[in-house]
Parts: sequence; C-alpha cells; structure tokens
Amino acid sequence: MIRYAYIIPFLPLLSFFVNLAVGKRLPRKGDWVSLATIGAGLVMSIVIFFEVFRIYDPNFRYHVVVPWLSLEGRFVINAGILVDNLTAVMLVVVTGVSFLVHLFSVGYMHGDPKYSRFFAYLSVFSFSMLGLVLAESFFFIYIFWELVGFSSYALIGFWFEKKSAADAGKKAFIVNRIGDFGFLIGFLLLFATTGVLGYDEVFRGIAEGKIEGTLLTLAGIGIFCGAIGKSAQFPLHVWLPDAMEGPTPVSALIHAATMVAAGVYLVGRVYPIFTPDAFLFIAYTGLLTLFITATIALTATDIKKVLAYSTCSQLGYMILGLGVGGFTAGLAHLTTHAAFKACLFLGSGSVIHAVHSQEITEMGALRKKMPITFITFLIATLSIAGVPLFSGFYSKDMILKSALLFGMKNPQHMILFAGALLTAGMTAYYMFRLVIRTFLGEPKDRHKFDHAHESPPNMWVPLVVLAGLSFSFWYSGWFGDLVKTPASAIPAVHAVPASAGSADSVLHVPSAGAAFAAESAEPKGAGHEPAAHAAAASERPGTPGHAVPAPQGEKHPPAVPHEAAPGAEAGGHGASHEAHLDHLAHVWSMYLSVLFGTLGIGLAFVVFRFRWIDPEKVATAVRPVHTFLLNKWYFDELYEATAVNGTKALSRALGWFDLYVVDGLVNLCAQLGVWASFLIGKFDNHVVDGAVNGVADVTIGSGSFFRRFQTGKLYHYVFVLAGGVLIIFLVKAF
Amino acid sequence: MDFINSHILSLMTFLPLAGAAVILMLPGGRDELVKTVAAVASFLPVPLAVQLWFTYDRSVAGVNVASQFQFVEHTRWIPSINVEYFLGADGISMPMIILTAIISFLAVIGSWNIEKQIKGYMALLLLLETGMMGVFCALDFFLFYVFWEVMLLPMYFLIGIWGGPRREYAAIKFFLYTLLGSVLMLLVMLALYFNTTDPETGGHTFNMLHYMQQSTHNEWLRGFDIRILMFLGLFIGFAIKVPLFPFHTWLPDAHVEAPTAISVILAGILLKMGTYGLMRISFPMFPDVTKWFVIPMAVLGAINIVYGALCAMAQSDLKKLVAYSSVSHMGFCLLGMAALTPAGMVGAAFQMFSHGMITAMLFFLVGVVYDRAHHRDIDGFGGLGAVVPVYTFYITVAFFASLGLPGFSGFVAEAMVFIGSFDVFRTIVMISASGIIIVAAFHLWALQRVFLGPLNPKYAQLEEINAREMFCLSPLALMTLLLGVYPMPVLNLMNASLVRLVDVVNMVI
Amino acid sequence: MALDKLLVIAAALFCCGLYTILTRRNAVAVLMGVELVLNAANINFVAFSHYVSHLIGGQIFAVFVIVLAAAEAAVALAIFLRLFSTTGTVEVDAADQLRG
Amino acid sequence: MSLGNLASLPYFLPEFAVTATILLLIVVHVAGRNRRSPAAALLAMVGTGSALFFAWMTPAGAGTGLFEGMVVLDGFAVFFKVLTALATLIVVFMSIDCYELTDKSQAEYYIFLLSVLLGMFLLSSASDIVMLYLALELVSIPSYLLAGYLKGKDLSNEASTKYVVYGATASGVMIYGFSLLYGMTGSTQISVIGNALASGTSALPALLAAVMVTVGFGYKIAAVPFHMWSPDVYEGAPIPVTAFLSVGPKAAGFAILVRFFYTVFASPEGAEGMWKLSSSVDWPFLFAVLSAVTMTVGNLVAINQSNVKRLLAYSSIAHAGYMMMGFVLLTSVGLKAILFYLIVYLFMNLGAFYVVVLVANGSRSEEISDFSGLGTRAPLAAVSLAVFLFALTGIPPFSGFIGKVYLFAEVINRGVYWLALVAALNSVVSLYYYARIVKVMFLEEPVHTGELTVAFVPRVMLAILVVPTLLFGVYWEPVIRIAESSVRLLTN
Repeated sequence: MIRYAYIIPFLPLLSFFVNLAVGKRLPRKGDWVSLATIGAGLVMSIVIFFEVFRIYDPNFRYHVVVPWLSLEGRFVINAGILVDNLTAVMLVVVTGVSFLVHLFSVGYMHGDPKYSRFFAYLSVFSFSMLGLVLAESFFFIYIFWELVGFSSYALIGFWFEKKSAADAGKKAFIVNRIGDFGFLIGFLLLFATTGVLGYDEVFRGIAEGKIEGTLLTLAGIGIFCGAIGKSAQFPLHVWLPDAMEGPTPVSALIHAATMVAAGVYLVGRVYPIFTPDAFLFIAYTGLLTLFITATIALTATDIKKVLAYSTCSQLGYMILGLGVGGFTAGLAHLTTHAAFKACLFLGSGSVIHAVHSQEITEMGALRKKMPITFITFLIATLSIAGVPLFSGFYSKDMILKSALLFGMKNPQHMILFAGALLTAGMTAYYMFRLVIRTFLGEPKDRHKFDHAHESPPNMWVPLVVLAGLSFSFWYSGWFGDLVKTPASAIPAVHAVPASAGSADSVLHVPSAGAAFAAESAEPKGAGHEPAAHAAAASERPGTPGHAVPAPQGEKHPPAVPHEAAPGAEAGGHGASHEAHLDHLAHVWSMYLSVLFGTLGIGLAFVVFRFRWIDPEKVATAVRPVHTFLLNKWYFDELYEATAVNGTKALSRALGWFDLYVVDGLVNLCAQLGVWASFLIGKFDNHVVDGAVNGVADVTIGSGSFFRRFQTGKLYHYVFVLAGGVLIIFLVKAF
Repeated sequence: MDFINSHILSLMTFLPLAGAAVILMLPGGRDELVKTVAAVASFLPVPLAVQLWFTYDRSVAGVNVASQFQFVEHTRWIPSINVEYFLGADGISMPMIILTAIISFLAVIGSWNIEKQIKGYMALLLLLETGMMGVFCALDFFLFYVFWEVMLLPMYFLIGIWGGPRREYAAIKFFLYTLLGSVLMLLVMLALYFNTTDPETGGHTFNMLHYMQQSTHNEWLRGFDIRILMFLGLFIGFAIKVPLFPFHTWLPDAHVEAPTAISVILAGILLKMGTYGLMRISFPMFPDVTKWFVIPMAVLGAINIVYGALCAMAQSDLKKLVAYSSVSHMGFCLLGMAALTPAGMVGAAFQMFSHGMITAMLFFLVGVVYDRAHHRDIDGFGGLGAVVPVYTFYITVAFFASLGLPGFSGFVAEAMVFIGSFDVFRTIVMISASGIIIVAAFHLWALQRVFLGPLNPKYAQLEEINAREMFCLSPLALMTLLLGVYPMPVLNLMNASLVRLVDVVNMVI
Repeated sequence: MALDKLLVIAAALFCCGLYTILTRRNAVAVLMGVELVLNAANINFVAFSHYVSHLIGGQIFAVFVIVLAAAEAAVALAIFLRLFSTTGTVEVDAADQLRG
Repeated sequence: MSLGNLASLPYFLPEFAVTATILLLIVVHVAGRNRRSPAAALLAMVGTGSALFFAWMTPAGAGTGLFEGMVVLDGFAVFFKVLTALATLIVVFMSIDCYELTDKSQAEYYIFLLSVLLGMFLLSSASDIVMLYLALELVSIPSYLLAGYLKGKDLSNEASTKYVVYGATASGVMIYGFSLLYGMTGSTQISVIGNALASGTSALPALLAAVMVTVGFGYKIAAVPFHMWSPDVYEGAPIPVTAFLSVGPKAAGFAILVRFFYTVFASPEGAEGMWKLSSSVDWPFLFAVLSAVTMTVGNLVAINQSNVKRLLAYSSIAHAGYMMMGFVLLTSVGLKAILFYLIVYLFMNLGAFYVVVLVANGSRSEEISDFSGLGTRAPLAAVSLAVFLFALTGIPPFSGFIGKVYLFAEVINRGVYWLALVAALNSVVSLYYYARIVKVMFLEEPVHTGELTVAFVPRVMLAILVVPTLLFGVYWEPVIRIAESSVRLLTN
C-alpha cells in the first residue's frame, strides 16, 4: 500500500473538482463525495501506518521520484513522494482529523446555501495538506504550502458577505505570504548553493559543505519563516485569532489540527539543515509565542479566540521543543495536539451551534444540556492542561524535559524552560476558566440556555472519537521509537574533536557529542530509563558522527542541541554523565509540570468556581496589564500602523510618483523645457502631468518658439537669409 | 495539403489579413456577417497552430542555427539590398505563435458586442493579428521591423476610435512612445546591416541568423563600445514595449482607454514582443554586451516587479490595477532572462506565455464588469460575489493565477525565474521576491473590495457572465491550470532553444 | 580701370542693394534693391569677361541677366499692383497676414 | 563631348512637347471664347502626358552634352524630367478638381504651369551656369504668378509678393556668386569650373561663391535658413499650386543642387559611386547641419499649425531636410536614396494635397477642423489621406518608410550617426502632427455634416496615388533599380 500513497492526495482533489463542478446537482449536494474520498484516504493512511508500524524501523524510508520538469537535463525538478515514519503518522493525523471534520460539517453546515462549495474547499484543503505531507522536495512542499494557504483563505472567508470574515481571510493569506517570502528565500539559498531541490539531495549537499556558516543559518531561518507564518508564531501570529471568523469545523481542521501544524512539520522535515544558531532562533521564537499568546488567552472571552490563542501557544511549545532539540517531543505534541485541539474546537462548535453565541460570558451550566460535549471537552482540556495519563501531558512533558535539559547544559538559556513551565500553568488556568464558565456554574443567559441542546450524532461522534484519542497510552512507546531525530546534515569539523574543542564552553558536559547522542534518544514514555536508550543508541552502528564545529563553539556556546549520530564521541564517562543529566531533567520537568498544572487548575477553580477571588477586582487592580492583554498586546494596531499603513503609504506615494514624476518628467529634458517655457515667456501651457507630455510640450513649445520667427514680415525673411549667409560664411571661413 | 504544410507560417500570418480585406469589401450594414468573417479569419490560424504543435520537432534548437529552424519559408524579397522573406519557427517563437493564434481568436469573439463601426474594427483587429504573427515568425530583421511597425497603426486606431474617454491622448501616447523605440531599433538595424555580410553572396544582409553568427567576432560592429550603443538602442526599443520602468507610462493609459479585447491583445501579446525581441535579437546578437548588461537588466526587472506591484496597489481603477500588475509580471521575464541560466531563461519565456493567458483573462473579466456597471472603480462595488457567483469564480481563478498561486502556470514561471536567477543576483532576487507579498496583497485587497463583504445594493441586479464571455475565459483558465500542474508540454517546445540561447550568450557554443 | 576696382564697385553695389532690400518697406524700392544686386553681378561678369577669360561668355551672361531682370521686374510690378489693389498699399510689412 | 545645335534636337523632344503645348495654350487663351473651357486642361494634360512619354523614351545618351554643352542628357536629367512631368500631370488633374481655380482663366493657368515644367526640364539638365540661371528664372517667374493666381484674395497676393521679392533676392545673391565663380575660372561650363577649382584657387572667394550659390538652391528646395518664404507662399497659393511647388520645383532644385555641387566642388573618385571633395569648401558638413536644422525646424513648427496647407508646407520643409541627408554623403548610394525618396515623396505628398483639395472643395477652407469626421463623411478620402500621412511619417508598410530607410542607411553606413539619430527622432516628432490630422478625421465628430461626395475621377486619382504609396512600401525593387540607374549615369 505504501507504493500507492501518492493516490491519497488525489482522492480529495477529485472530490474538489466534482463538488465544484456539479456538487449542487448531486444528491445531498455532494457531501458524500468528499466524505467518501477522505474516508478512503483515511483507510489507506491507516493501512500504510500499520505497514510502517509492522516494519518498526526508525530509519524506514520509501522515496520515489519521477521527473516533473526538465530543461534538457540542465535543470530538473522531480515530483515524488517520501514516506517515512513521520509521514505515516502525519497521514493518519491529517486524514483522520479531516474525516472527522467532514463528518462534523455535515451537521454543522447543514442548510448553508453554499454547502457543496464548502465541501469542495474542505477537499482542496485536504489535498493540499496531504500533498504537503508527502512532498519530498523543497519545491513541492512550497507548492502545497501555498495551496494550503489558499484553501485556508477560501475557508476563512467562506462567509465572505461578512466583512470581518473576508478581512480575516485576506489577512491570513497575506501574513502567510510574508512568511512564505522567507521560506522562498531560504529554499532559494539552498538551491543556489547545492543546486538541487529534493530534501535528501539538499542534505547531502550540506554534508558536502556546499553551504555552511552564516549562510546556512540564514537559509534555515528563512525556511523557518515559512513555519512562523503558517504555524502562527510570533510575530506573525496575528492572523490565527482572526481566522476564527471561518466556520468552526474549519477552525478545527485547519487552525488547530493540521495546517498550523504544517510549520512544525516543516521544521521537523528539514531538521538536518538547521545550525545551532538557527535552532536558538527557533527556540526563542517558540518561547515568545507560547508566552505571549497564553497571556492573551487569559483574558479573552470569545470561546474560539481562547482556543485560537491556546493553539498559538501550543504551537509555540512544539516549536520550542524542536528548537531545543526535542525533535520527537515537538512532533509528538503535534500529533497529540491535533486530536485534543480538534476535539476542543469541534466541542466549541457544538456549543456555538447550540447557543448561537461565542461569548463565554453568555454561557454557563451547559453541562446539563450537553453532557457528551461536556465530557469530551473536559477530557481534551485535561489533556491540554497536562494532566498525567492524558496525551497532552505525555508530549508537553517531553518538551519541558528537552527544554530543561537544554537549560541545564546552558544555564543562560534556562529561561526557555522557565517560560514554558510558567505557561504550562497558565494554560491549565485559562483552559479550566473556559470549561468552568461554559459548562459549570449558573447559566448567564437564560434564553440561550433554554434553547441549547445536545448536538446530533454525526456531530458528537467525532467528539467522542477525538476525546478517546486524547489519552497518552495511544502514543507512548512506539512514537519515540519510530520518530527519531534525524542526523544533522551539517558536517563536523573533523580536525578538532568535539569533546576537546567544546569541553570548556559546555558546562557540566564533557562531551558535546555524547550529550547529543543521549539527547537524540528520546524516552519512550514516562518512566522509561533514558540511559538505557542512550546506551542502546550508542551501540547502533551509525553514520559518521560529528559535533559542533569548533569555531562556532567558541563564539556561541554550542549548547544548542546539535544532534550527533549515536556512537560517535560517546565515551563511557560522557555517556553515563549524560544519562544522569537526562534522568534529572526528566524527573524535574515532570514534577514541575504537574505542579504548575495543578496550580493552574486550582486557581481556575478558586477564581471561577468557588469565586474566592473576584476576577473583576483583579482585573481592576492590574488595569493596564489587563487592558494590554485584552488588546492582544496591540500587535494588530502595531502592524496596522507600521506595515500595513506603511505599505499603503508607499504604494500611494509611488502611485503619485508614477503619475506625476515618472510620467511627468521622463527626463530632465522635460523639466528644462518647462523651465525654458517660463524663460521665453511665450509658452502658455500649464505645467504638465507627464514627462511624455513634458517632452511633447517642449517639442510643441519649441515649435511655437520657432514659429515666432515666421513673422509674416518680408524684410525679416530676407534678413534671415542675409544673416544665414553671413553666419554660414563666417563659420566656414574661420 | 502540401501547400499548407510548406507555407504554414505565411498562412497563419496572412489569413487574417485576407479576412480583413474581405471584410472591407463587404457591403455596409451587414454587421453579423462582418463578425462571422472576422471570427473565421481569426480562427483559421488556430487549427494551423495545432498543426504546428504536432509537427514541431522539439529536439532541435534553432536560435542561431539556420538549418534548425522549422517551417521555414525563405525567398528573396528585395534582392538589391538583400531583404529576404524569411519566416521560421524555433522554440523561442513557437509558444508565442500559438499564443497569438489563440488570443487573437478569443479577442475577436470577445469583441462581439462592439457596435460602433464594426467593419473597421474587425478589419483593424485582423490586421493587428497579421502584424503580431509576423513579428514572431520573421527571421529577417527588415521583415521583423516591418511587422513590428505594422502593428502600431491598427493599435492606434483601435484605441483611438473605440477606446474610453481619454482615448485620443492614450492612443497618441502609445503611438509616439513605441515609434520612438522603434526608430532607435531601425537605426541599429541599419548599422547591423552594413556591418554584416552574407557568407554566400558577400552582400550585406538583414538575415538575423547571419548577425548571430558574426556576433562572436570581437571586432564586429567596430568593437565593443559601438556594440554597447547598438545594444542599448535595441534595448530601449524593446524596453518601451515590455514596458520597463521608466518607459512604462504609456501602458496604464493605453490599457485603461482601450476597449476590452484590445487590452487583452495589448497585454497578452504586444508586451511579449519586447521580451521576445530581447531573446530573439538582443541576446544572441550581442552576447558579450548582454553579459555586460545583466545587472542593470536584473535591477530593472526587480524595479518592475516591486514598483509595478506597489503602483497597482495604489490604483482605484480595476483596469489600471491589472495594467500595473502586468508591469510587475513582466519584470519577472526580465529578471529571469538576465540570469542567463536555463531555469531563468525558460522561466522568463514561460512567464511570457503564462502571463499572456492570465492577463488576457483578467482584462476580459474587467471588461465583463465594465460592460455591466459602466465603471471600474474598485471602491464603487462591493459584495458582488453574492450576485454573480460564476463571474466571481472566474475572477478568483484569474486573480489567484495572477498572484502566483501554485497550480497555475504563473507560479511555475515565477518560481523558475527565482530559482534560475537567485544564484546570480541574490540581493536583487530577494528584493524582487518581496514582490510576491505585495502582489498577493493588492490582488486580495481588490478582490475583497469588489466581490466580498456586504453587497452594494446598487448592483443587486447585476447580470451574470454570459456564455460568450465564458467561452473566451474557459480555455484560458483551463490552459493556465493545466500548465500549472504540468508545464512540460509548453516547456518542451522551448527547452532546446532557450538552453541553447543561454549557451550562446554564455559563449559555450 | 583695373579689375580690383571694378570688383570693389560691384561689391559695394551688392551691399547697397542688399541694404536696400533689408531696410526699405516699399515693395518697389525693394525691387530696386534687387536690381542693384543683379547689376553688381553684371559688373562682375563683364569685368571678369574682359580681364580674366578674354571671351564674351560673361558679357553674354550679363545680357541674359538684364533680360531676366526685366522680366522679373515686370512680373513683380504686376504683382505689386495687384497687392495695391487689394490692400491699398505696397508697403511690404503691411502684408503680414501670413505668418506663424 | 557635346553635340551641336541641330544634332541635339532629337534629344529635346520633351521640351518641344511642352513648348508646343504652351504655344497652343496661348492660342487657346487668345482665341478661345470661354475662358473656363476644359479644353485648356485637356490640352495641358495631353501636352504633359506626351512630355512625360518622350522623357521616358529618351534614349540614354550617357552624359551627352546638348546645344554645345548648355544642357546635358544623362539618366539623372531624364529621371527628373519624368518625375517633374509626372508631378505636373497629377497637378493638372488636381487643378481640374479644385474649387479655387474653376472660375479663373484656365488656359493662362496652364500656360504658367507648363512654363514651370519647361523650366524644370531645363534646370534638371542644365550644365552651364547661364542655362542654369535661365532655367531657374523660368521656374521662378511663372511660380510667382501661380502663387498669386487667386487675384481677388489678399492672401494670394501677399504670398505672391513675398515670393517674388524673396525669389528675386535669392537669385540675385546666387547670380553674384556665379559671377565670382566665373571670375575665378573664366568659364560658364560647370564641368570646366569644377576642374578649374580642383586645380586649386584661393579658398575664400570659392567659399563665398559657394555660400552665395547655396542661397539660390536653398531657396528653391526651401532649406533652412532660406525657407522663410515657403510657408507663407504655400498657404496663400491655390492648393494645387502649393502641391506643385512642394514637389516639382523642389525636385528640380534638388536636381541642380546635386549636379552643381557634385560637379563643381567634388569629383568622382576611383571607387564606384564615391566622390571626394575637390575644392577647399567642406560643404558636406555644412549641408549636414543644414539638413538637421531644416528637418527639425520644419517638424517643430508644423506641430502648431492649424491650417493643413501650411502644415504640409512645413512638413515639406522637413522632408527637404531628410532628403538633404542623402546629399551630404558624397556617395552615389546617397544620391540614389534621394532619388528614391523623391519618387515616393511625389506620390505621398501630392496624394495628401489631393485629399486637401477634395475636402476644401466641400468646406471652402483647409483648417484642420474641416477634416473632422472625415472618416465617416468620406471614408475613401480619409483612409487615403491617412495612408499618405503615415507614409510621410515613415511607418511601414508604406513607401515613405522605405525612402527613409535608404536615407538613414547610407547616413549610418558613412558613420554620421548623429544625423541619423536626429532624423529618427524627427520622424517621431512628425508623427505627432500627422497623427493629429488622422485623429481629427477618425476620432472626432464631424463639424460639417453630410457626406462628402468624391467624384469618380478623383477616386481614380486617389487610387492611382495610394497604390504606389502602398506598393512601394512592400515591393520597391523596380523603383530602386530606376533610381540606381539614374544615378549611375550622372557620374560618367
């Protein structure tokens, strides 16, 4: 079945065209076409997943290419697919969430005049996302990257009659394009230096040293810019909350589970190209995002906005995880987050469907009316809050552990862990605030409460399924085994042994290489003994290892997790120390995260359930902070004032310039002409609006200038004749 | 059949002219008949283009090798000065010939609702087609120049008589501007003539291929400095046509005032002549100067891309917006060509083809709404998407194709240009690449103001796009899409030639 | 008289003629200036004929010039007459409707 | 070698034909009762036609001097005879149609016209300065009368007055120049003068003579700064006369300019078709500057004209400037280009004037506004005029373009790039005012309502003028052959 993986994206594409063309005329307006194709895709993905699972090889790869574009062999772009463990997981995630969202939409979008159009858009999104997952080259991932952006535009602006929806779609697309600009530059840099586009070939090119140093860092950051845009990372996170203007299933599918994860997936996919500096950049971007957006979520009252900010925040976790070297951690969080966040969004959709409002201030006590929604929502909330046994705990804990480990090795970067930990508490707080205000307590709006009702089965079944997937046992174990940190493509400076070269700068770590070797082996799950893995990993005959290049090590502490292939420099001493450190990090992060999670949940109950603290009073007490958060740190205003208005002003200025200056005065000639016209005092033409006009006016003007000689007086003519003779004679004679 | 096969390019060039003659001889008042004749005359080249498509040998390059040109017709025209009637096609011209055939036919169909003096209109339109086709087929510089200029007259009248309120100004501006460019070209052509001899007859020649074969002689044209002057003369001539900043100011005026079908032709084909001229003439004839001049060319290309996009954003007239977007898109052609890499060159040529289709769609679409609402003020609409969903669908497709969404040919072209030129001019390409943001912004902004948001009640009864208009749009939309998914059919046409062109300029061959 | 003196006389005559043409406003006076110029040329011809070529070519030329000058004067006077009959003046600078 | 008087007679048939016609016309004029009888026009037509025929059939006596060397019979002269006869013939047709002349005495008019033709014949073949002067006056004096032919009109009288004074002055200055040349060389034969000058004399008198002679020729071809008369005369004269003056005498002026300067101040060089300066007078550069100035002034001033006749007058000044480009190069290719240009110029310029006549017949004036809406009022005339105007601009596929190509080509070939550039830019400028007329015709609503009917004969005439304008733009091989052979003979 793996060989037929390429079919998966085309199934939804087919339904896109069918629904677009004849959807309205089909029975049930064609929703079954989309459902059937994505369902078939899901089945195929599951089959593929199990095939991959049966092989159970971390290095499994299925890679096939066909030439797509060839210029006499001088320039070739291949099309192809790459299926490895990560892809297999992502396929299931995408098709799974997508299928459930399709199912949910049948109920949610029922009766919408553009019903079939909606399914067409969902299908084209699924196509793009699956293509993105399966792509095997920078070129094709860029293509699908853009297509995903387009589908998102179409879906966010689905109710385009609403100005806010149309605006949000536009904003999403343009903000994404800003990120894509970086992506484009990044991949162009890689292509320009390595001359190839496929991942593997590019990695090989990097390994051969075709691009290195700052340029490679820039290329990595450029590519990461794509992820910043798509995964709504600071500072391009502003589009995601606005994107909630789209129908709720869209929010669940695109803006929670899949598209926004594409950025994380991209970073994971091209992991080998990042230099330590680039990793640091990534990590701090993740940290800023997760903190800022979590603080905004604290005060938001729109149920979908809260979820949107929490999504940003969770994406920040993933990015942070990847940035600090927790490859498996970040991607695991991607996977678990897809399930529980989709569940949350669909749950919120169910609520919105019931009460026709998105404001949590108008809800309350819905537990009684919507039990299934409540239970599933609660499970997902527990998961995101990081309560043990739930999937969110499993993956978030791994991220925290990676951050802590990183911080332990590089104390100056300990803030990465601290921020993430604090935010974990905040997450628990704002999520439970949401649950409590929505489902518990007393109904705030009696009328809406009375009309609320549980959703139909085709809406709650997806909730149940997704809630069921929010437990950690689904993921622990195999995920860590199968989705392993790929070897970095950056060549080592072999002349300087990493252990010697970097020993001074790496605190507490005698061997960087060993550290990475240990780090690269992620714990299988909570409670496993990491050291064993490190040892096991060390034994595996791997590719030639490498370490951080020494020069970089001197400039910047090479503490940035830089994966060395296992077994390279891992001396026994280093390995055991490393294992110890890893264990320490693991234990501490677990304890701390549970502690902060509990604190957050407790605080939420204290404030909103038991009302021991009046949130209003707190808000009043810290009015500036509250306002600041309520206004989302004023990012939109900032961008509006700078980038948007700046561009518009520039464009207006250039438009004016074009109309009055370029067109007005193609060259100095025209300017001189106008000037001369005053001098002669005979030109009666007003100032011209164009250079062409200017030139023309000069020409015409000089015409009337010369015309003046034709006075009509005969003796003038003769005088000119005589003068002409004289002048010619004098000029020629002397 | 033999006759058709051996004179296929002549037929494609002159059948429209014959159609124009027939139209002029028709009695007055038979408007439907006139339109039918025009449609037939402009349609005839289409099957011939199909014939070309199937019989063209894609493996040979042409460019500077006379024997590799296909469908050649070569006879003496004016023996005393060795002007030849020399037509032929290679990979540089093939896509353009096909594009011309298609767009011209669609333009005739798109002009069906013209009421004023339809006879003259159609005759001029067909004459215009002859000129355009001739430019792309001609391999004799003199012939090329004649066709090049022949286009001016019909264009002048088509804008001037059937155009908008400021048509006279726009028409004469277009005319003067382009004539200025072409007289410079004329001077260069004559200078080339006197410095080149036909190896067979020993006389001076206008045969472009002879020029190219001399181009590697170091002392050709009395040395490098003179060659620079010649190159610049040609370059200005072509740049005006492209149009490159700062020679672009005729374009918005001409586009805004021209009737819909003429805008389509203007943007779809005429602009390509500038870049075609660079590829066909400037590059292979002046390889060393070209290499000397790549940086300015790339800079101009980048300016076009960014500047055009920013100007487009400032416009409130939908047609002017589209016109400036053409300025932006043509910048890609120049950037790609300047890189002198296979990917860049092919990307540029593909952009010519692709932009021809996309911009034709856009102008058709603007024409559709103008016919109904009688204005094109972007802010004067609002929420049309709810009233005219099919039209909105088409314009969305066209807009996204224009902003370079993958899946449409424009993306492939732009990506190839970027990929091909990045290694050569990193900073310039980075600046140009920022254009993709602005391009997206102004397209979406315009789309939103016109079609999205709450409906402007004034247009609640707006008429939906009709079958004839869809007939014009659908083939273009389909081709744009298909070529975006799999561009090789068209790329195969031009690969061999353009790769050779790159080699010629890089003096590999 | 020597050749150079004749030439000087001719040149002076030429200048007088030209000066007349340039300064006089009356058409008939201008015409007289033209006659002076022509006669300056005639003096040259005759002088050169006598001193340089020793043939009569120059003298014949002078005769031709005289004849043609007469014809020209006849036509010119007729035209001036017509001008006078329509405008009432033969001042040449009065006739300046055609200009620009 | 030159033939005697009697032996020359067989080669003098065109002149005889014209002379005979003039005499017959005088008889008609004196004897005829109806002064408006078309008989005179018919007679003029026949006479000009037969002159044209005889000129065309003239045996190519290469460089034969006739009448003891007073005139020369070579291809160059024959070419100009044919050209001027053809122009006259077309002008005769034009005159029949023109409203301005219908109530005037017919025979008298044609007498003057044919006298000018006779003068042009002689001018284009004169090889002795006596004959040259005689011919020049024969062209000029009837021209003065033709310009003032509308006796009742102020403008016509004014034009005529200016013309006669200016012409007399110019020829006076020229004849003074001739006298100096004669003094330096002792001969009136231009070939002898040339040889004598080549053997070296003092530079200054030669220069003075050259400049003074230039005045006479420059006045004839209306080159700046000797052009001042022409706009006024062209505007004041009847339209056919203007058309005639802008083509016929101008062509003859070029003929004698070329012949005189190439014979007197230059001599053929070894290589085929090349000349070299033989006197110290560096006239090519002088004329190059004059050429540039002439075309620029002509074009620039034409832009602001509102009277089409006056506009075309300035345009013809500009065209004289273009043609002078071919004159300055000292090559027979350059001369060939002039001859070719004169041929196409004949058709396009007369054609343009022909349409002006037709329009003026309807509106009684020839302001640009009278042309508005002509595209709908008289499509054939309007399209023809558009063709002529674009041909004058020099846009393919019209003959004017080819003419310019030849001129530009030779200038570029000789490396005088600046002149080519000036000329090229001038064509762009000229487009502006030519297109203005086109714009008015096609793009504006008519001021005068109603169809403008064009009779059958004018239609045919228009066709006769349009066809070569188009045809020579597409296939001009025979024409260039004619021009080439005409030049080649001059050198011998």
